[in-house]
Amino acid sequence: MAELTYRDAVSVGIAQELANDPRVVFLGEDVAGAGGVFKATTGLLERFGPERVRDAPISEQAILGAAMGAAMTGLRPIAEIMFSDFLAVCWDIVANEIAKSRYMTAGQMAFPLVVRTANGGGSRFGAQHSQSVENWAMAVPGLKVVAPSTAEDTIGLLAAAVRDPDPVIFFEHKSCYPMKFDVTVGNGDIVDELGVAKVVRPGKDVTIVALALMVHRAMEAAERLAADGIDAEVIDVRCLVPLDARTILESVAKTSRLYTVEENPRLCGWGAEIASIVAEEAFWDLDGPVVRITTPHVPLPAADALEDATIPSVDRIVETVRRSASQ
Amino acid sequence: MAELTYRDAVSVGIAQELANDPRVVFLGEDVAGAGGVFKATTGLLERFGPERVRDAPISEQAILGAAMGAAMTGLRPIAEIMFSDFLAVCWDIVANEIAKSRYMTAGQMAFPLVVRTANGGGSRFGAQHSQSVENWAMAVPGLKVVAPSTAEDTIGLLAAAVRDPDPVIFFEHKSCYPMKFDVTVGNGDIVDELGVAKVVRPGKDVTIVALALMVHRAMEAAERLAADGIDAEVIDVRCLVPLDARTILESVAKTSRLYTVEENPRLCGWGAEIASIVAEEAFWDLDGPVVRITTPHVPLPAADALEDATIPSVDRIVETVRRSASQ
Amino acid sequence: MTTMPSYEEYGQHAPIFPSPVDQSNAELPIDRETRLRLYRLQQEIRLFEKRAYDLFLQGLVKGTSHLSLGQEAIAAGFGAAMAPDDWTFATYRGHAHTLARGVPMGPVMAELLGRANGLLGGKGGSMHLTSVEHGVMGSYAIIGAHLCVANGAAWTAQYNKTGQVAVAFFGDGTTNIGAFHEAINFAKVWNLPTVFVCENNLYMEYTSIGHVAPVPNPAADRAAAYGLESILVDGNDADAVYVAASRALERARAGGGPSLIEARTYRHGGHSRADPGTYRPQEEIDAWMERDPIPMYHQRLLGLGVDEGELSTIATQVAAAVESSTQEAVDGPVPDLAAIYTDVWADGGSSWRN
Amino acid sequence: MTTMPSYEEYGQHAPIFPSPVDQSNAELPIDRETRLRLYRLQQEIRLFEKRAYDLFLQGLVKGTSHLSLGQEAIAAGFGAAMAPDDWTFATYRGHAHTLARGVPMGPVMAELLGRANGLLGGKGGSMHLTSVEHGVMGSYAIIGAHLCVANGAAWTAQYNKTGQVAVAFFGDGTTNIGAFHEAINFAKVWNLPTVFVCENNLYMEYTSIGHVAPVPNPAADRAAAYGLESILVDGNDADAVYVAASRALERARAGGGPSLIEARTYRHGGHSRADPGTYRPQEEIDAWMERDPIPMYHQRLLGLGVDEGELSTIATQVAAAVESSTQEAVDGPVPDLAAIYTDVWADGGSSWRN
Ligand SMILES: Cc1ncc(C[n+]2csc(CCOP(=O)(O)OP(=O)(O)O)c2C)c(N)n1
Ligand SMILES: Cc1ncc(C[n+]2csc(CCOP(=O)(O)OP(=O)(O)O)c2C)c(N)n1
Ligand SMILES: [Mg+2]
Ligand SMILES: [Mg+2]
Repeated sequence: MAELTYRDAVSVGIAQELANDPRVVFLGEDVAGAGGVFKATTGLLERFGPERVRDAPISEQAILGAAMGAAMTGLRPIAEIMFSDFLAVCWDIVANEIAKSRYMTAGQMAFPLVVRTANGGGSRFGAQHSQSVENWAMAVPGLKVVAPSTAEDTIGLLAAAVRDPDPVIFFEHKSCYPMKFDVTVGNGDIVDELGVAKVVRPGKDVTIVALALMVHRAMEAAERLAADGIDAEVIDVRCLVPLDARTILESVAKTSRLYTVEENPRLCGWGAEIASIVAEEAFWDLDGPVVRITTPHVPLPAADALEDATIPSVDRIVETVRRSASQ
Repeated sequence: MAELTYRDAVSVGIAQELANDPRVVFLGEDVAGAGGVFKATTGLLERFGPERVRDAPISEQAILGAAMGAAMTGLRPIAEIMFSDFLAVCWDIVANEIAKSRYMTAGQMAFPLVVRTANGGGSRFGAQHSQSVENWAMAVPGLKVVAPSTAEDTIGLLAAAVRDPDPVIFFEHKSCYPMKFDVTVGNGDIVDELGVAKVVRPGKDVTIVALALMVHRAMEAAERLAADGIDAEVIDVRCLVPLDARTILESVAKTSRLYTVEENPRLCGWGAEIASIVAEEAFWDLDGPVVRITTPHVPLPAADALEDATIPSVDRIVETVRRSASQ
Repeated sequence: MTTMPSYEEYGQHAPIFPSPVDQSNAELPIDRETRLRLYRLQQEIRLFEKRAYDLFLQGLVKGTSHLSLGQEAIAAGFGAAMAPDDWTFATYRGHAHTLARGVPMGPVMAELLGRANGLLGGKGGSMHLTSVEHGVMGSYAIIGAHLCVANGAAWTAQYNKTGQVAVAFFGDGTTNIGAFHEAINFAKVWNLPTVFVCENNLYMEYTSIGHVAPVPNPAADRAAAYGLESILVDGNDADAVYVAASRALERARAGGGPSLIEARTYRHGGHSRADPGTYRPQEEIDAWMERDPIPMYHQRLLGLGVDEGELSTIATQVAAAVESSTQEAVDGPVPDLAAIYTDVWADGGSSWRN
Repeated sequence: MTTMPSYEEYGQHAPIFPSPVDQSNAELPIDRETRLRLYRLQQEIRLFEKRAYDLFLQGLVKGTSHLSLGQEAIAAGFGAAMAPDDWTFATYRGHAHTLARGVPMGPVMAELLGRANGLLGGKGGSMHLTSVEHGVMGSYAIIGAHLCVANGAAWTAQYNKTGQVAVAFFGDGTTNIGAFHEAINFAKVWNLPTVFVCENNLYMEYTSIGHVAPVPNPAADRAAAYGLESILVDGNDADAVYVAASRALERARAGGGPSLIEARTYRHGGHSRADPGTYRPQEEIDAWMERDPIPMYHQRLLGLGVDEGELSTIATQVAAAVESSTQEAVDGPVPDLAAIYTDVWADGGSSWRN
């Protein structure tokens, strides 16, 4: 057991993969010489050298284009897009090129690449540096989508993503970077599996499905709900594509109640997708409405008081579940 | 009554707005001299002159940036993005700038602009020229989202969009362009209202909610279902934001069964949003699972046989409703 | 040779006018075999595309298609100059560049017809021709992106020190999009072995490049912005293209970094299948038709002592190949609907959940 | 004046070196009143931002903030040259450009503190300062976009024939992004009254521009690619900036189209609040500190016969304004949570359904 921040888990994870496979390379803005603007990639340049850890100009399309072209010709690039909001400036490369090219070429090409990006709110950065856009990626066929909530998951899922033969968009949560976690350190590499959700708290009364930062809030909410006599099962989705629908459906079969906790703005989120799957496939299991707890459908405000009240809070989760589960 | 193609309705609609308000201007690639690559904007340059109808370089970011800056300073631009797939190359301007700037500036600025774009499949153009991406826009707070299915709606909703003080993404369906419709021509302008869904076929057994091209398929399916004794109510959503949830909820209150027919790939579509709203707010009205009929979660193939079998067809709608409504 | 119309005669439709054919290109040190190859490649592209156009008129080619009729010398010049393991990145107007790398005609034609025996099993269509086996690393239909992608392949070559080069073809109109700027800048900053080839055919879709670009040579006049040499070649002269290509490839292989080449040319037809191209002044079309790269090259070869019979044998062989590729395509089966659900992922499937 | 370190001394950290102060700028035909205004504006920006930094250290400024300490001469030069109805488009590093247009300090400071009396009611934060009333048409935090947006305002001016000009400020690193290319090209093709101002402070965030740009002057060396004149000014000399600004504004107003100006400068601190800026060689910092625009301008004014007393009166007034703005900000209430649901739409609300 070692104690590790989520931030350090990123560099540990990248380092593990750079050490594991000479085809792995890493590029992005300010990632090499500066060690990343979140200091999540410090030491990599020094350890692996400028041919494998490389600074790029402010050219997100060029960065992801380079990752795509390198992947199709045999490398296994990890590219950083500093803030996930900036995926918008290179969305064509992500959604139209990386996601579709394998299909369009009838499988002639593979794109084993990872796009890492800092996602989510809580830093008072305002509407253009705080978005949760994992649903943008989930909506595009051909992308795998991962969003870890702990340091160990960050290492393990990053490894799984890098070793996966398909493109993965890897959302790190900015507000998780400073969080400390226990990590089981063994002899070998830490390698997890994509497409496996985790029941992080078993329970029998209601199912709460959450992702990334929201997992921690859901867990805290579950403890408070327990005090009210509501025994919540909390599921960390971890991976939106492939989606471990089975774990969610099994949980709902048991609890008959589903709550999703999403940080993205309300419309067309991953919560809507899961709610819809449950409303279709587990309809007869349900004892009551499927309830989504989301950020309202507004851009994120910057002021601390406003931001805190916009993103789902522990209070909001507790109140929503308490009010609705008692109906 | 006049007969008009959906294609011609576009130029009629733009012309009406150019004539109505000198602040309205129109820009895009090949839209002026060439009359548009879909021939949906012919004659506008000749009638309104090069200051109001203006060709642009292949620079989608510059085009939408110009529209945004013009809107905030008093013009009412209509910008064309030739294929909706290309929204990806200017997604930052759409999702991060146009959508958020009013909010970030606490309402100091208004963005009365319309982005028109050709959306959807059926033309055998392959994965990069056939997407339905209305859910991309719906997922971003701050954008209004319209997708007409008929010529009259095209004129009326375009007028409503141009006269609206907020930014509207206006999805025209490529496969609707050649379709002919009766249009009621009166003395005045044709001006519709945003945020109003239309019950295009009343029915009592099931509710089918559709958009754009899918409305025509849903209508045909409803006629076939009627022959089987299933009386389907068909709702043309027309506008995803603002969403006329009331009309949908009222229909479900009556029929107790909801089907959505979406052309976008399966995950996180507008169908998931509506299904989730219904699963939460009309749960007790439902007599059975909420079923989404969608394009599967794959990029669109090019070959005619493959494309036709990928997008929801009349057959698929009929079979899905028949199978599930009888459960 | 006709005298070219003056700038004024062209008006805004063609601020860029065709350079007179440089007869000194006949003196270029290109061996006979290579020249015959250039001739054959141009004929292959020409005859294949004429057939594709006929099949479109017969309703057999579905969707859209963008022909390179008139622009064949560029694809041919590069096809002949590139090493077998170099990489091509093409656009929606990519039949020419695909064939020029030796991809057999049959699967290409079958792809245009949306058949199961198509190069992409019918899943990609005309705009996405790809044959990894032949180094054709995709055809891309959204303006600009593939210039960035080509850099990635070039990065692999640089990283693995293989000497391979990535070549990206694109049009004049493409020089206005952001990805063009990012890609060329990035290639220079990283010193990548990428060769960027702008086929300036004077028009974006239907709009003259002179209307939408502030410099006369939209690629060559921008090279300096990236610390690159300004290179402008006669894109209707296969020899000129071949030499420019060879030099740029050599420089890239030697670690000398990227090149940006502008080749002036003209398309004989419209932008895509549906476009009659009527926005172009007839005199402009006439002038360029006189500079049709294939008859010009034919004359060049005769002037260099090649036998007319040898050339017509080539033309006959190519015509036969086109014929049999047509048959192969027309006979091809419609794709199995199961194909819809394959190839999203490397495991062959499309499943996104358990 | 110190001699500047040579290129070699700077190494890769500063391939672009500060030009020696051009004393001939003292001769520029700028009237006394304007020069005093330039002095006052620079002081306002300097003292305001020093205070903002102190408040950040006290934990009162939340989120991030990007200071222009050392770069004040550019915002001041433009602020003094622009007409009241011209439009400013700024970046996340936009306090300077906002204040330079006459926006009062109190609401700006309150915005940094996330208070209800902030310029944006706390909804935008440091990176999005806007005051339409003063022609500050937004501060944009994603690299490149606002260059395109500025063109739109310029288009309105052109369309309405008002003679207004849109001015967009951005950094050296921004010249590498696609939107830069699209915006400048578009402005030239449409002949728009947009003035693009690159503040080359030698670094993107933490990476030297020399590492990531292939030309020594990332904006000026690219102007020709857009058919524009190459303009490079000393960004630490308010007079030089003022004159360059005046010329470009005049050209734009007269229908002469866009300009691209590169102003060399240096930021005294790190990129943003959290950055100590340690990646920069001390000698480079020292050399630039010697060229601090404010003491230099102070000397210039004394040399031109302005009284030390007059200058210190200005400094005192500015300090008092900063003081009272701080009080105004600190006293400001926390925003009402109802604000979360306002201002998405022009009707004031955020409702997306009935
Ligand atoms: C981002 C984007 N914008 C617009 C289009 C539509 N489009 C397809 S081809 C074309 C013209 C391209 O002109 P050019 O680069 O000169 O190439 P050419 O077709 O002449 O070979 C346009 C505008 C597109 N495919 N992608
Ligand atoms: C598209 C995009 N990529 C990256 C960033 C992160 N970022 C913010 S400021 C900055 C550096 C900008 O450098 P420069 O243009 O020189 O301006 P300066 O900060 O030096 O004033 C970067 C990379 C961003 N905001 N947007
Ligand atoms: Mg062209
Ligand atoms: Mg900078």
